[in-house]
Amino acid sequence: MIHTATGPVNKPLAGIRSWLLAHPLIAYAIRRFIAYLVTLWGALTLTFFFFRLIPGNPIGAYVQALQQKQIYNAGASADMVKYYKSVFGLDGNLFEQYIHYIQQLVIKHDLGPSILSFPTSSEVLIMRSLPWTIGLLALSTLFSWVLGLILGALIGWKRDKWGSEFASNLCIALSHIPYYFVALILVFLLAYKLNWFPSTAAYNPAWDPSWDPGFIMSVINHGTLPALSIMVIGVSSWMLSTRMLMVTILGEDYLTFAEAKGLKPRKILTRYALRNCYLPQITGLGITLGSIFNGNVLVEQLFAYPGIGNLFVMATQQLDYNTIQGIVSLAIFGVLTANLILDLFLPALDPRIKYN
Amino acid sequence: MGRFLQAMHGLWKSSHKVQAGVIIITFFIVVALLSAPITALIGHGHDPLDIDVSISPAWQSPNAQHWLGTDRVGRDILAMTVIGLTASLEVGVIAGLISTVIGTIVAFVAGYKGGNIDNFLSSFTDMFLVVPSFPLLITLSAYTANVNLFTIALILAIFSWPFAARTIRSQVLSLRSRPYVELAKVTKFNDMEIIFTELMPNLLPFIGVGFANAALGSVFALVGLEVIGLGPSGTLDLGLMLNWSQQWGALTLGAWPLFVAPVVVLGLLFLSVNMINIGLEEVYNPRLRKTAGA
Amino acid sequence: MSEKNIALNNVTQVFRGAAMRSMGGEFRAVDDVSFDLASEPPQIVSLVGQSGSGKSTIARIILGLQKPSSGSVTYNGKDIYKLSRQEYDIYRKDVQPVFQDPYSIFNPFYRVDRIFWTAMSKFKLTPSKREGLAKIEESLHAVDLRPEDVLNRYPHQLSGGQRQRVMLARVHLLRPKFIIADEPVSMLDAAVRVLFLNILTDFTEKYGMTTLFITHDLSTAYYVGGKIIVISRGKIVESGDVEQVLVHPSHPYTQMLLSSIPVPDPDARWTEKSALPLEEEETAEQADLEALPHPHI
Amino acid sequence: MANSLTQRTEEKQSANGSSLLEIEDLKVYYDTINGAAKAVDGVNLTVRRGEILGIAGESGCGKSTLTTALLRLTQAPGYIAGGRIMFHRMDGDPIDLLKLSGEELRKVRWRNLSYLPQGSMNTLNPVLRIKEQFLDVMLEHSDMSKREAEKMIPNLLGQVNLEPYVANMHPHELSGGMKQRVTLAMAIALNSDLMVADEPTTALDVHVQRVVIQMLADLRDRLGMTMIVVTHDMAVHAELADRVAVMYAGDVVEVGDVRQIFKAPKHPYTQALINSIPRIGGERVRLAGITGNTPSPRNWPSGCRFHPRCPHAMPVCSEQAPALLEVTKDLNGMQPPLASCHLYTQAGGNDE
Amino acid sequence: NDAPPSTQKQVASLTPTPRAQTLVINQAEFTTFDSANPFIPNGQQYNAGLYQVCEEFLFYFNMVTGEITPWLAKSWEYNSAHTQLTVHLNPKAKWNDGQPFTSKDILFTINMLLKNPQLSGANSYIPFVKDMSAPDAQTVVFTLKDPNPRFHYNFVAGIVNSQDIVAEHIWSGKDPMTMKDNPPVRTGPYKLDRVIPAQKMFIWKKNPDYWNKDEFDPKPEYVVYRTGPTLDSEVEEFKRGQIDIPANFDLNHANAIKNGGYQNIVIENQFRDPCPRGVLINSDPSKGLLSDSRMHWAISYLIDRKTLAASTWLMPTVPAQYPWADYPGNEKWSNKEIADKYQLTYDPKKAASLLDEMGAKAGSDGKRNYQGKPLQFEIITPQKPGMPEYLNGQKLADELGKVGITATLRYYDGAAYDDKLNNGQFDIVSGWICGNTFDPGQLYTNFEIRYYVPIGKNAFNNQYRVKDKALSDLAVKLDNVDPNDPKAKATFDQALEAYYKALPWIPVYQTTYPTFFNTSYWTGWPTNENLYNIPSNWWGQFMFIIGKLQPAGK
Ligand SMILES: Nc1ncnc2c1ncn2[C@@H]1O[C@H](COP(=O)(O)OP(=O)(O)OP(=O)(O)O)[C@@H](O)[C@H]1O
Ligand SMILES: Nc1ncnc2c1ncn2[C@@H]1O[C@H](COP(=O)(O)OP(=O)(O)OP(=O)(O)O)[C@@H](O)[C@H]1O
Ligand SMILES: [Mg+2]
Ligand SMILES: [Mg+2]
Repeated sequence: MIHTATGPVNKPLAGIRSWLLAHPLIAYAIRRFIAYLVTLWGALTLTFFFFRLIPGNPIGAYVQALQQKQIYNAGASADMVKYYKSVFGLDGNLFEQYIHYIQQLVIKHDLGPSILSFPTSSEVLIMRSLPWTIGLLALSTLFSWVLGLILGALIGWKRDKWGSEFASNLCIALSHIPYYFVALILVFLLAYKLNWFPSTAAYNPAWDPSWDPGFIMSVINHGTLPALSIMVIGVSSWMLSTRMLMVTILGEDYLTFAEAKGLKPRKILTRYALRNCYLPQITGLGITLGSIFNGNVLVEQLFAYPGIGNLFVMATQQLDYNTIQGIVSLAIFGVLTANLILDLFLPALDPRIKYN
Repeated sequence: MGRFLQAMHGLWKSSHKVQAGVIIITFFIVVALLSAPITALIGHGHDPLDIDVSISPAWQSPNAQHWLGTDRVGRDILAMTVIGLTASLEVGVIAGLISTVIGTIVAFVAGYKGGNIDNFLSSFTDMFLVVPSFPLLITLSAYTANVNLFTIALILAIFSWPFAARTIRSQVLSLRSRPYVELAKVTKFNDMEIIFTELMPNLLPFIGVGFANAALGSVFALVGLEVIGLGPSGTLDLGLMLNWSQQWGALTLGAWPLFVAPVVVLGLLFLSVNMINIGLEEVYNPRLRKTAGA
Repeated sequence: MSEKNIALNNVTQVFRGAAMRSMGGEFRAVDDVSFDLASEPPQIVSLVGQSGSGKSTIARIILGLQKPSSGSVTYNGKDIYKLSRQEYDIYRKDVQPVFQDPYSIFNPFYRVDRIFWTAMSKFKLTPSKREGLAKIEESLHAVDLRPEDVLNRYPHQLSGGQRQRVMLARVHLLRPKFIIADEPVSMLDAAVRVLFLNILTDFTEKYGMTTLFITHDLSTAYYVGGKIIVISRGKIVESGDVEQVLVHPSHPYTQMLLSSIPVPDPDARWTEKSALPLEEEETAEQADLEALPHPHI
Repeated sequence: MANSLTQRTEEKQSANGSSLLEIEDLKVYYDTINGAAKAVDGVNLTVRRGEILGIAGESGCGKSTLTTALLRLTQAPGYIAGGRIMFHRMDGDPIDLLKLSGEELRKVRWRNLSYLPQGSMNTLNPVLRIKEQFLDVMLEHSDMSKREAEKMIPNLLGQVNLEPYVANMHPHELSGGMKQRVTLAMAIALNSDLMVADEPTTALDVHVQRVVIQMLADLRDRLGMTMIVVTHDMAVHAELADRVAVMYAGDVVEVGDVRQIFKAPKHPYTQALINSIPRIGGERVRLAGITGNTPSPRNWPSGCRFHPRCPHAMPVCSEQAPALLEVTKDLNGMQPPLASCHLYTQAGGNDE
Repeated sequence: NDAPPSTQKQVASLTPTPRAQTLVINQAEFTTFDSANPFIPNGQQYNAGLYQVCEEFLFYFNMVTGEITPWLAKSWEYNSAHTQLTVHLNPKAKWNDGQPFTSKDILFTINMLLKNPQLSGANSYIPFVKDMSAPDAQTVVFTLKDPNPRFHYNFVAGIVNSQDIVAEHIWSGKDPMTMKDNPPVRTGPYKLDRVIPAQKMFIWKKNPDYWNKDEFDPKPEYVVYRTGPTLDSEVEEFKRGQIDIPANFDLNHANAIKNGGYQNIVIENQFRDPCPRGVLINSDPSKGLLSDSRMHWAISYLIDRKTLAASTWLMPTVPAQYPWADYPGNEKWSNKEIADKYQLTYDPKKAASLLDEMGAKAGSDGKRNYQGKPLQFEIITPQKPGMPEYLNGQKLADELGKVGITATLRYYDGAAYDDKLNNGQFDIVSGWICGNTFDPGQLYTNFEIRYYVPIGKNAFNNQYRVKDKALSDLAVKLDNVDPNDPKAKATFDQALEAYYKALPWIPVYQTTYPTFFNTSYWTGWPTNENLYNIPSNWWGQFMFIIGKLQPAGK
């Protein structure tokens, strides 16, 4: 059926339903937002129960840790256990704990105190680490995306050339390697053997964080290896998917047609191939965010980078529920929100996507 | 099945990459299967993994007795590599199998039944996909009791099935309304028969690729856990060797094989699976090759 | 042999979904359709209409592959969704399809013969392998195929025409009372198409099979003869004998369809421009095309 | 500018009847695992100015391969294995399209040769407005300003009965028929010498099909465009073509005036084809069809490729390939057709 | 490009302080905390400098010499019935904000614990203290509910630290559960300068107004505790002179560095860790064979102590016979006769015959059954694979396997391990034997039946669920005996024999953590020849090492 942008919807319809039908954009946004909320809730609930059902009672262990300090003859204290259970929202049955958790999260926007750095709240810890992770991840991801897109388009366009075939095979090989594997090898070669880059920490501690160029250089210097480990894989997988898209697009009728029209190759590349290529890649970006965070945990741990991933590993060792859950929720929230934003804005960029 | 073998043969003939990949992986599998006699051979009768520095001193450099030297407690690194490879492969295969089975079942139920079942299962799968799996994996593996190779594989599979489920489901969706499925329906096939005789055979390549990826993914996920020292078990595998090489500062002591051997083996393993993947892709996606039969 | 009969009673099929937004959220693919197919006398009933008019949906409903939103399909007077086990078996055996796309009707994983063997075992036709083979060969001969060209081959090794004829051979093997043939020739070349149609018409006569022949091509409908039902936007607009309807169409929709067909004669070219408004496809406005009263064929 | 286009039309019409395109021994093969598929294998064909040449033949006989080769759009794994395509421009010497460099070819395209691809549902770039796609091609091949070109677009759309606002729409907002017509409008934008249309009506509903057929006929009349129209639907040829070339197994087996083809087909294949068309009205006769299988392009039958299915096959047919020759027998006052069949050769014992 | 302008040397400083005035101590991974409240979690990070340079204790115990050094306090005394303890404080002592350190602070701290049972350490006082008083600013008197000759142990820094005392003027009126006490107000020679969480680094700066400056004046202006990098990188840091004490080296690396020509390294490998490594058994009666002391001995016979001592520890060491470190000071608790009678040896044959004797006979497949069920044990360890305790456990599992008992080994991390232990959900632990800080009476307390709780319930003492009447009775008896009383020796010997008979904890080998020091910037480190105090940088006693350091003159 023809859908014309100019043609008015002339059938008389009633109520909200008809209003929504008449405003497909808003209807789409609402539907998308509801789906977002449902997935968010589902994923948060999933993780809540996941963590709580893990065997290993943190409070018993925790109180034990406190007791170990005592040199002589300390007995157990029921008061202590009780007190900490209530502090950490662990009193009551699982369902009550869940309600408590949701209330705390939704109403108070509070993750509760950390175990890792009691009585500091988990948010403080997370917020302290977040800038590093965002800096590292956002920059390396974005950079990979742009670079991957450009190079991928190039090797797709010149797909018959020997070099491009080699490049794409290389990308296939690299794009599935785990981040840490690259990290290990980079550390071995560039840090250990050649000593070009430092292999730990986020900046030279001799500097105080400031906007001093020396400090910034130091941050860059220390960030290079972790960023590289993310980017080697990032760039090659973006290259690969861009190339695949490019090859698909090159096979599309409208490209053959553009060629038949006798357009200049550059114009075909930019206006016909690339324009169709980068839009789907924006969606792809949203989808990959999730897995990037996964890899990031390892990379940060390997480079002792003071970000969320590093914090997470420490929190796990202490079974710091609040921090663990805070980080996972944040990751889920981030990925879902990024996807929501992309989904809401993409149709504005891509005329093909209809709001249904 | 004749067709299947024929297709395999065609595949083998049509791509050097597939050949190379298959050869490497076959070699590894053979080594893994023969790990017991091989380690016995390496140990010249002794158990090369036994700890006794009076018999086998620590931190030996590669020598005639120990081709790759020994570790902090005098274990033979070559033997460790062989055993480690075996364990890694075992975990990979079990995890790959479990996740493929779960993924395939979910995919078939969701894709074939459709409707609300599909909605529910798909949302569930999607949720699994947005939850950052590695952190959960870390937590789960740190706190699971009575871990053995099988439990680890099970844990790894929990996080890898959704990928298989998603790709296979979309294939099932595209297949289930194929006329031959409808023909089967009017020939009185029941759902199970349709799934197993009509859909499944055509999805074998997808299931196979899904299995390979899940297996490889699990091997690497486990190695990843171990590299940062959070491996769930003490089973000697390649990741644990990497961890030790870091923990013990093996490089400073000149014991590079403790680091290099597992890296090389993992690299080759990875390369072989991907060569097969590339090869398959080139054979099945004609757009990716210049001329047919490349 | 007793007479059998398939009846559609006020069958309506509504599709809902966001894609039907411009239609107010739902779309009537089949709209209050009723007609009968009787096994006696065996005949061909053509169902014609434009693309999207609901032809395939009707076929699927009759085959029990899709449950109508309202109305019912009865087999010998009994709703097909309420048949007993035995009756269901009979219904399945009696009502068999030939589908449109010769390429995807075969499972690429298996050899072509499998469709015969499964049909035979599911419908309990023969006890032994030898007899089965003989029957298959007989059926292949009946559709002008040489068994050695077909048996033990994979579908991709056969041409489209051969595949469609294999489907006919299957029908020959099963001898159903009704064939539901959904555009069986639309993907075949003209020369092969004729071969197929000839076999189909022969079957109707020789084996007494009533065929619901679905097509968008009026000339093939004319060629196979029998009755015709013209459907537009899910509604039956005209029906009757092929000669009657196609030579002297009474309904404007049928007239429009007829006038749009290029005539294979260079001396009979269109002289006047199409009278149709050009801008929109979904012209031939339905306002004046009212559904005809319940036609019985 | 509009003037110069009209001028062009007049120029072109003045040269009607002279040959525009001569295809000589064209071979287009596809690389496959099992050897080369000779999809087009030695085609000889002449296109005359001002005519609509229909190309008919059953599926897989090489029609699309031939048309894409004419524009040198053959895509891997296909390649042009030999032959010549001589193009006679209005001004200047004939050129061999197969010998042009990339840049020369680019200039010839659309200015001289335009193309309406098979299944033109996807020929429009989904992310550009219709207008922009018009401008791309118009600015590329002429020296008009953007303003002038923009002004012409409503006129071009009008020629295919589309409203001017269509120019501002995106392809996905158009129906299949509309897209087909937009492509058509684009193909006539520069009033090229030759338009090659591959199955222009196949995917369309019957009445849209009629509209498009009539539009093509109309464009030829008004613009003096030469057209090659490919379709397997003989009725369309009857409606539209001046001459029809019948292809079988990668080769042209008969070329002749449309009336001759329908009334007095020479080649047994053409005969069978004509005899397979059911007609409405009149007495129902049983048509014959063609038995046997379409041969594989990887392994054409020896001699005359039709001989395994031919009711008139003689021993010589499997040994020697007949040439495409003028057949003068039984003309009934029509132009002599060309056919490649031993029924009309000396080797077949038919000395004319 | 990475070096800050302030550092002119080629070698970049790892700290924002001048290298030559800084003592840089690497630590294994720690979290940076922002609370120095020692009564709630994370205030007690013992490896960040707080206990080494900022906080001081009333008394310090030097295990190397067996001496107790009075510091914030001058002395203590009991009444004859051991029901009253009087502590005399050092009148000079001052908090680092200038306020005097007095008996009121101690009273305040202990009272806070008594009133808030949820605070960490409260249970060291609630069951025991009847009354407290401060007759004057330098005197504290504790009146006890029952006689207790060991109550003063609470105030002697033995292993790592002892009772934290906080300043009343800072803490009074604050909620002890949320109070952060940051920066910490303590009495030590250094104050917290700053924490750099992104570097996991604590920087301590000398307090110019330190109360004991005249007698104790450490030279380094700054002391930095930081999380060290991976071992290989740490070696590089050490060789560049960027750090003074590494966190992860073992002897091999130190020797490699030295043999590689780097001479600025001091290797000390004499100081015994107070806890010998051992195998500890869950002796709960419900555990069947495991509760039988013959089984304990069977396991002991399966431990090849000599090979393990040579192979698995960070450096070659010696087998252990006693459940305590072989300090000279511990000599007085030993008894050669008893030890010879209960020699801990490797003898699988004996183990097998003990098993046969208990009725755990091998089946046809070589696997032993007990009461119809195949014998199967899980050994757990808090140390990662590859660590000595793990390897010991692995060896034990192998040996058990050889005599027909299926044993698996599993490493549990942090909280998970603690949880298993507290709830008794384990069979055998491969870990260490700790308890004898001042006298074995402390150790035997762990075997008292009165602390027994069944499996599944949290146990804080007697986690190994030992129910040996003789041992328990003697342990209770020892609780009320003054260990310094010469007449007590007989009871100690009886208890030792009872311990050997039951053998719930099986010593494996003595342990030494070699320590390494860089002499590029600081000299005066403890050496094997001059081991003047405990060299472990995470112990409170490390303050005295810092006090002895001299700049290397660079
Ligand atoms: N499962 C479905 N969901 C939504 N719409 C459907 C579905 N199946 C069919 N339709 C719609 O119903 C209408 C009728 O479809 P149907 O396939 O019956 O038409 P047809 O007459 O067979 O057309 P054609 O000649 O193209 O095969 C079409 O517009 C189609 O888009
Ligand atoms: N990419 C390809 N690789 C191999 N063979 C091909 C390829 N494309 C086409 N062919 C073969 O070339 C022959 C001619 O194909 P072509 O598309 O030109 O036929 P056609 O006459 O246009 O058919 P249709 O009417 O179906 O469009 C066919 O036999 C086909 O199998
Ligand atoms: Mg249909
Ligand atoms: Mg074609």
